[in-house]
Amino acid sequence: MDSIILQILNGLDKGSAYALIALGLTLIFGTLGVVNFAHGALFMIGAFCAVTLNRILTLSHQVIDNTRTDFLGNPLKVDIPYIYDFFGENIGRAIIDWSVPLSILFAIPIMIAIGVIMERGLIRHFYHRPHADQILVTFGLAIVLQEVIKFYYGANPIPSPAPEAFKGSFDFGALVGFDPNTIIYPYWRLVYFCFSLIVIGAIFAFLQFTTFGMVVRAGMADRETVGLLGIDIDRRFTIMFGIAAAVTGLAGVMYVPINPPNYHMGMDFLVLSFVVVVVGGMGSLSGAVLAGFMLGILESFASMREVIDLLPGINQIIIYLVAIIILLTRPRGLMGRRGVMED
Amino acid sequence: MFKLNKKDLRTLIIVILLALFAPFLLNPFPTDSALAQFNAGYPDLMQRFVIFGIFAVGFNILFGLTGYLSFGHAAFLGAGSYAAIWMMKLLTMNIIPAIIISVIVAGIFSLFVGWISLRRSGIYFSILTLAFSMMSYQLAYSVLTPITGGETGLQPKVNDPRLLDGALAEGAIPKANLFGLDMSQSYDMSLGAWSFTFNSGYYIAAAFLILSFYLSIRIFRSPFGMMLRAVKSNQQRMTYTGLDPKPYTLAAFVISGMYAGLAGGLLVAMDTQAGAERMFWTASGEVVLMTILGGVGTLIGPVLGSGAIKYMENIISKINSDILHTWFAFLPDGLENVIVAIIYPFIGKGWHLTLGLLFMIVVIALPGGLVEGAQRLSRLFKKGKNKSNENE
Amino acid sequence: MELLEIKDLGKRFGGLQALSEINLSVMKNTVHAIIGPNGAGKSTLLNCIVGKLMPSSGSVMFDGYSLLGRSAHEINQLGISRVFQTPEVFGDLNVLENMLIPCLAKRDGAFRLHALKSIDDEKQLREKAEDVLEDMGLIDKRHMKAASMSRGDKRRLEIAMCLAQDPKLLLLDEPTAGMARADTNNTIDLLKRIKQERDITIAIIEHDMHVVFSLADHITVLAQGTPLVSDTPDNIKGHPKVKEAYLGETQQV
Amino acid sequence: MTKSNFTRRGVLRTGAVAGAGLSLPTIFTSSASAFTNEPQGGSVTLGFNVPQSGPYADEGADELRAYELAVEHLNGGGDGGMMNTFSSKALRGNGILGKKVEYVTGDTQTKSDAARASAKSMIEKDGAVMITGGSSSGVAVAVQALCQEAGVIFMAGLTHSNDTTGKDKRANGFRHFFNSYMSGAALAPVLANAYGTDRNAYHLTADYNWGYTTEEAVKDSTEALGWNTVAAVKTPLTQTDFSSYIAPVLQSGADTLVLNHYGGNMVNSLTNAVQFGLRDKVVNNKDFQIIVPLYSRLMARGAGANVKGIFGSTNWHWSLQDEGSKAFVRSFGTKYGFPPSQAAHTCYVQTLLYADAVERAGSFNPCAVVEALEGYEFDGLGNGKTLYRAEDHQCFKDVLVVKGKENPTSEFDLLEIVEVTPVEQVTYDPNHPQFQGGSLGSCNPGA
Repeated sequence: MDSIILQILNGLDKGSAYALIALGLTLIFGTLGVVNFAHGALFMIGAFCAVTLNRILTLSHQVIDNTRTDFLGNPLKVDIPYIYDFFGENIGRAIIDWSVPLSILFAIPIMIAIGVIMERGLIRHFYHRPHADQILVTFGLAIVLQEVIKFYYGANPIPSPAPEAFKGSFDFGALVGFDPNTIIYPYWRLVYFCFSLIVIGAIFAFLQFTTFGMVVRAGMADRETVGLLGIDIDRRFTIMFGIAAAVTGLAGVMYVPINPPNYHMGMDFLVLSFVVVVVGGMGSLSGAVLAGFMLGILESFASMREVIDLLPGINQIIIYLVAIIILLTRPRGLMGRRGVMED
Repeated sequence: MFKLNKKDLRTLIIVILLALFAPFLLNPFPTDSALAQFNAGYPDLMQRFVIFGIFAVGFNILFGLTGYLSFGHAAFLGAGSYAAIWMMKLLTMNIIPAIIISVIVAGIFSLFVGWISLRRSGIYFSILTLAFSMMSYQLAYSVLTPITGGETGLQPKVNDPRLLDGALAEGAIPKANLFGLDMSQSYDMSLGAWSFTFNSGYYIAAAFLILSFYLSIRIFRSPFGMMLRAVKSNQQRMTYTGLDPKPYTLAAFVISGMYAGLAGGLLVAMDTQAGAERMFWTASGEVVLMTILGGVGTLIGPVLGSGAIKYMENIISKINSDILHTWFAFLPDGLENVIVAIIYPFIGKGWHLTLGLLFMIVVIALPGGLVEGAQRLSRLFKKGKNKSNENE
Repeated sequence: MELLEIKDLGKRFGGLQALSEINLSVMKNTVHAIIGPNGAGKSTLLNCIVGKLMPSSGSVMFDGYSLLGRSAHEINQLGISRVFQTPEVFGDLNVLENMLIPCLAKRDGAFRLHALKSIDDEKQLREKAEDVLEDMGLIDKRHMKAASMSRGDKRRLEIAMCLAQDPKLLLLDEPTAGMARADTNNTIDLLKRIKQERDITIAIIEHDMHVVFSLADHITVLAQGTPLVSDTPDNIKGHPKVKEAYLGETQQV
Repeated sequence: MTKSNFTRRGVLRTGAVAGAGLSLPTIFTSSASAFTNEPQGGSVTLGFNVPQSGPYADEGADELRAYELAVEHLNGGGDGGMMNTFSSKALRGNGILGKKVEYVTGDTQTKSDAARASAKSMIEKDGAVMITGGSSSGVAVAVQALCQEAGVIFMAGLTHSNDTTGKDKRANGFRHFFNSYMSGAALAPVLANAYGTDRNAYHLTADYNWGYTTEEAVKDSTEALGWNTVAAVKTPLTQTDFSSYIAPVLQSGADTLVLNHYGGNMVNSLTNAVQFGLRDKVVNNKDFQIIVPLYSRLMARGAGANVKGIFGSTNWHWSLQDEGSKAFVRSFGTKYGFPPSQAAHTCYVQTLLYADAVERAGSFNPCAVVEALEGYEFDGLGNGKTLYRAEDHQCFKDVLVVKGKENPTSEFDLLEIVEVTPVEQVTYDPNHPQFQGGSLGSCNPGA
């Protein structure tokens, strides 16, 4: 029992990352119909927004400490961030400590800008081109973005811890009456889970209750008619692309304390995000979110020792196996619309 | 001739000539010159050009004709490779049984995957094939290690049983051969400052490419090929014309799977090693990119596309900063460093960046891929010629 | 003699009874029209015949075979060719290739792995295809890509493709929908000619009474999923029930 | 065509190195070379095959730096580095056998196929007489088999799996790096000392060959000292989030977590384990502990502060105070501005060892080199007295047990040495069960 609750919690947490990424992808791919292989790269760039802000905050000047030596035996040069000079060491330290949450503010404008530039400069010209061309151009873009990040930040993962206040874990089991230490849950993962719920809720509300959202939804269903009504649907799609990029980027920003980011993390998530979107059903936002959480939970269950002992290797293939079963039993995924990307 | 029309015959002859004279064409620079770095006429790369050419030509039969985008064809290449290497371990180092079995195994595997995946179309089909290939990769890398060698893959070893081959002489190593002709056997020819290599393995692989290419032309021009194009164009009309699209698509899937298996078997024949990475989704993605880069649905496009990508991977990645400095050594120091600093991110370890830019440029500037580019060039050329004729 | 015989056919979608108690016979070498107001179930009926939908009850017999449970391509192979409301052709292929496909389907059946034959060697089929194109006045366009043809030409091509199969029954689903009057008249003339020149039975679903009364030998009126009346055109004209069914619709009867 | 002569040769004559012979329109005959890529003219080409793209690109870059440094030293440039402290004095800074050392580089992408393609191009196109490098066992085993077939020497870079010198060993291949067995043997006593002999260990193991051999090695040696293994769970190589593997650890009653992970897997699993607060827990009245059998300082950097206090083993560390290590750190640090990694160290040493073996053998012939390296004992290369064992071409030397440093002074200062495990303790029989099933075969000179 407790181990099942434990894996559901883990699954929800994993699923919230999947759901957020898939939500962004489904806005672009499921509804605009663009096969965007650069989507993983957007997630990665979001994560590196956090890294970049941290780098900016820790810009330093060097002070020579004669009491200590470096590895060559020379006096040690100690880095003092400029921010200490501005705000004093304590406040400076606190700001750096909170750099990941602060990155949200930093990342939103950047990600929207990247999304808008991408759509205006590139994707726009590919709406009516074959999917093959979309794949090639976005894959090329993904590689370029990835290599640029690698050029500046290297290939290794970069540690980006959560603020001190959110480090460690709490004993969820003890709170609800299980033995201590049976169900533990890290604070930051809880933050991530709540954060993703807020973002998902905000996107749904935005599309559901604003005129903008209504027009966009109508445009997704029938672009030409909406165009005939004299509404500039292209401009709205551009904004939509920006929002999708921002959602994906934020998923990346908040992910860095969970796992240190590296330049190829986007590719690691790319296939998975496509699987989630398709399993959820093309063109369905709620399908993407549902599939994200479902795959996260199933993946967690498959990694239980008892399950692996029973079916060796199941943890390697669970996601794909589930995808196959769902697509064979439900032709358009969990909640897919008819006719989207079926030709 | 060969039951081909004039235009196709010309294409085939071009491919044959390219394949025959590849050792010359790919080594255009004198061995000692700085540009020798760009020579690609060494056996391994020439073999890879033709093998991945076969892979892409086969993939194009499915993707180019029926429009079904498989993201899992690397699994068939991998399955073919494993089958071939096991033949070499158990039966003989002769490549013929290995290649035959690799085609058969890949055919059976693709029949299974296709039979299931073709229940869906469009993106759903793509994801199903992707899922199968990723499952193959994940399992081959981990729990199937006793069969696949897992991380380290499989290589022939001295103490493998090899029922048909006699015991190896003391100190000999098992080498892939065709009735005694060693795949790594090469003839070198020096002509002045140039040198050219003729490798037996390459020519055998090239023979398979020519055969595969010829078959692909025949399929393109056959009633069957027309049916496949009908599948892409309008399945509804097809059904109400009394045709069942599914066996056609499945047949195309299996044929392209067998091409992939042949490529996998040849990879092992030329370089006796099979590993799970061959089945990773990026490997499936690579053949998709090769086909699109060259030109989807064209005969020769996939061959060009695979050549371009493999060239990048093997030649551009080997240029290091040292080599750059030697190239630009004639410039004043400051300028040399600036130029090297500008070019450096694009070569050597930055070869991926160049590849990504190439993809973007090709697709933006040449919507039909490299073939489209070539056609435009030739049109431009023809136009120019016509004009000059008029002027006379 | 009946070519197509539908007995007690019913079709239910969940709680909705779309068709019920349909009894209908199409006689050989006649033109049988099925008319009815919107939502009368004409398309559902058609789809039940061609194998796209599985009827919930009843039977459909064609030329001695039951059509129930057969897939669309099998039904076509039995001799029923269908023309769609919006012309369905192979857009990426040229006109001649569009014609060769039904010829091949007629000769080779639903599937044949003729991967190593050259299409250029199919001289007989090509002749046949060109004959039909000639007949339909499309021969000059045989190298044109089907997608780039006008709607009227696409319709002609689609009919030509069906005729190339020498079907026993040609099913037409609103063949003049969305056409200008001149095109409609052309199509009527074309169909008339086909009827005269060929040994063929035609079933036509139509909205346009002008078309129906120019062509049909027999008319079935469908309303609310069930046949209202089935009779010759002269008897249908002025039939009170028909008028009632069409009440409110400004149809030229 | 008619004028040119064809010569039949097993493997290619080579291109990139300029030789006097090349300028003449003559054709080499097979008698001109007794073995693959016999160096012609005044230079010899080595092939440095390292990951330049993919997750291990930074490790590859460090390896490449070490190779460039080694080439510089061999050619008499720089301060000579470990050539001055090396027990053998055969190298004189005039290249190898008087031939100037040149090199070519390639990208393994940490994929066996790509690594072999790259190595083949070095052998076939550039005429490399020795291939070295790599950052994973899969690549090492694949390239080693290739070199055996082609008839060149392979000096393995970073490869830790037992298989490289176990069931997949080859006569033309040599490994200086330590292996899983040695990690287990070195770690176990230190762990028993620090954490007691009554521990319940929970293994998370990367689900591929290296993971298997490491798990087996650590399990065997810790169980021999009284530890109990509660469970061993395999994790997919492609896993990025280990939460669902780590969360159940506490439930199992284990008080120690062993992470048989490397690279990105290790960074993420360790980060996750610390995130779950495992290290703050007390189980069975013992502080919960985490162990990482194979440490890589470069990758450990990605885990940041999470490595503090965590035990592991490593092949070499820049803080070693023997003369060899000091000399190497000095020349590397002066040239590049930061200390070398263990990958850089093993690659540098391998290059020197190869060059030295050629000098001592007086020939580049792989068989002569194999003979010179087999059973060769040396010192002064940073790991104390070392033996290249003839039976399996594995180096036997001291192994370092290290611990994540509590108060690092710089981003390189992550590990501190806890113990230098003497070579006797990590030596095993060539027929040890963990290494069975392979055979060296005999050296292949190619041609």
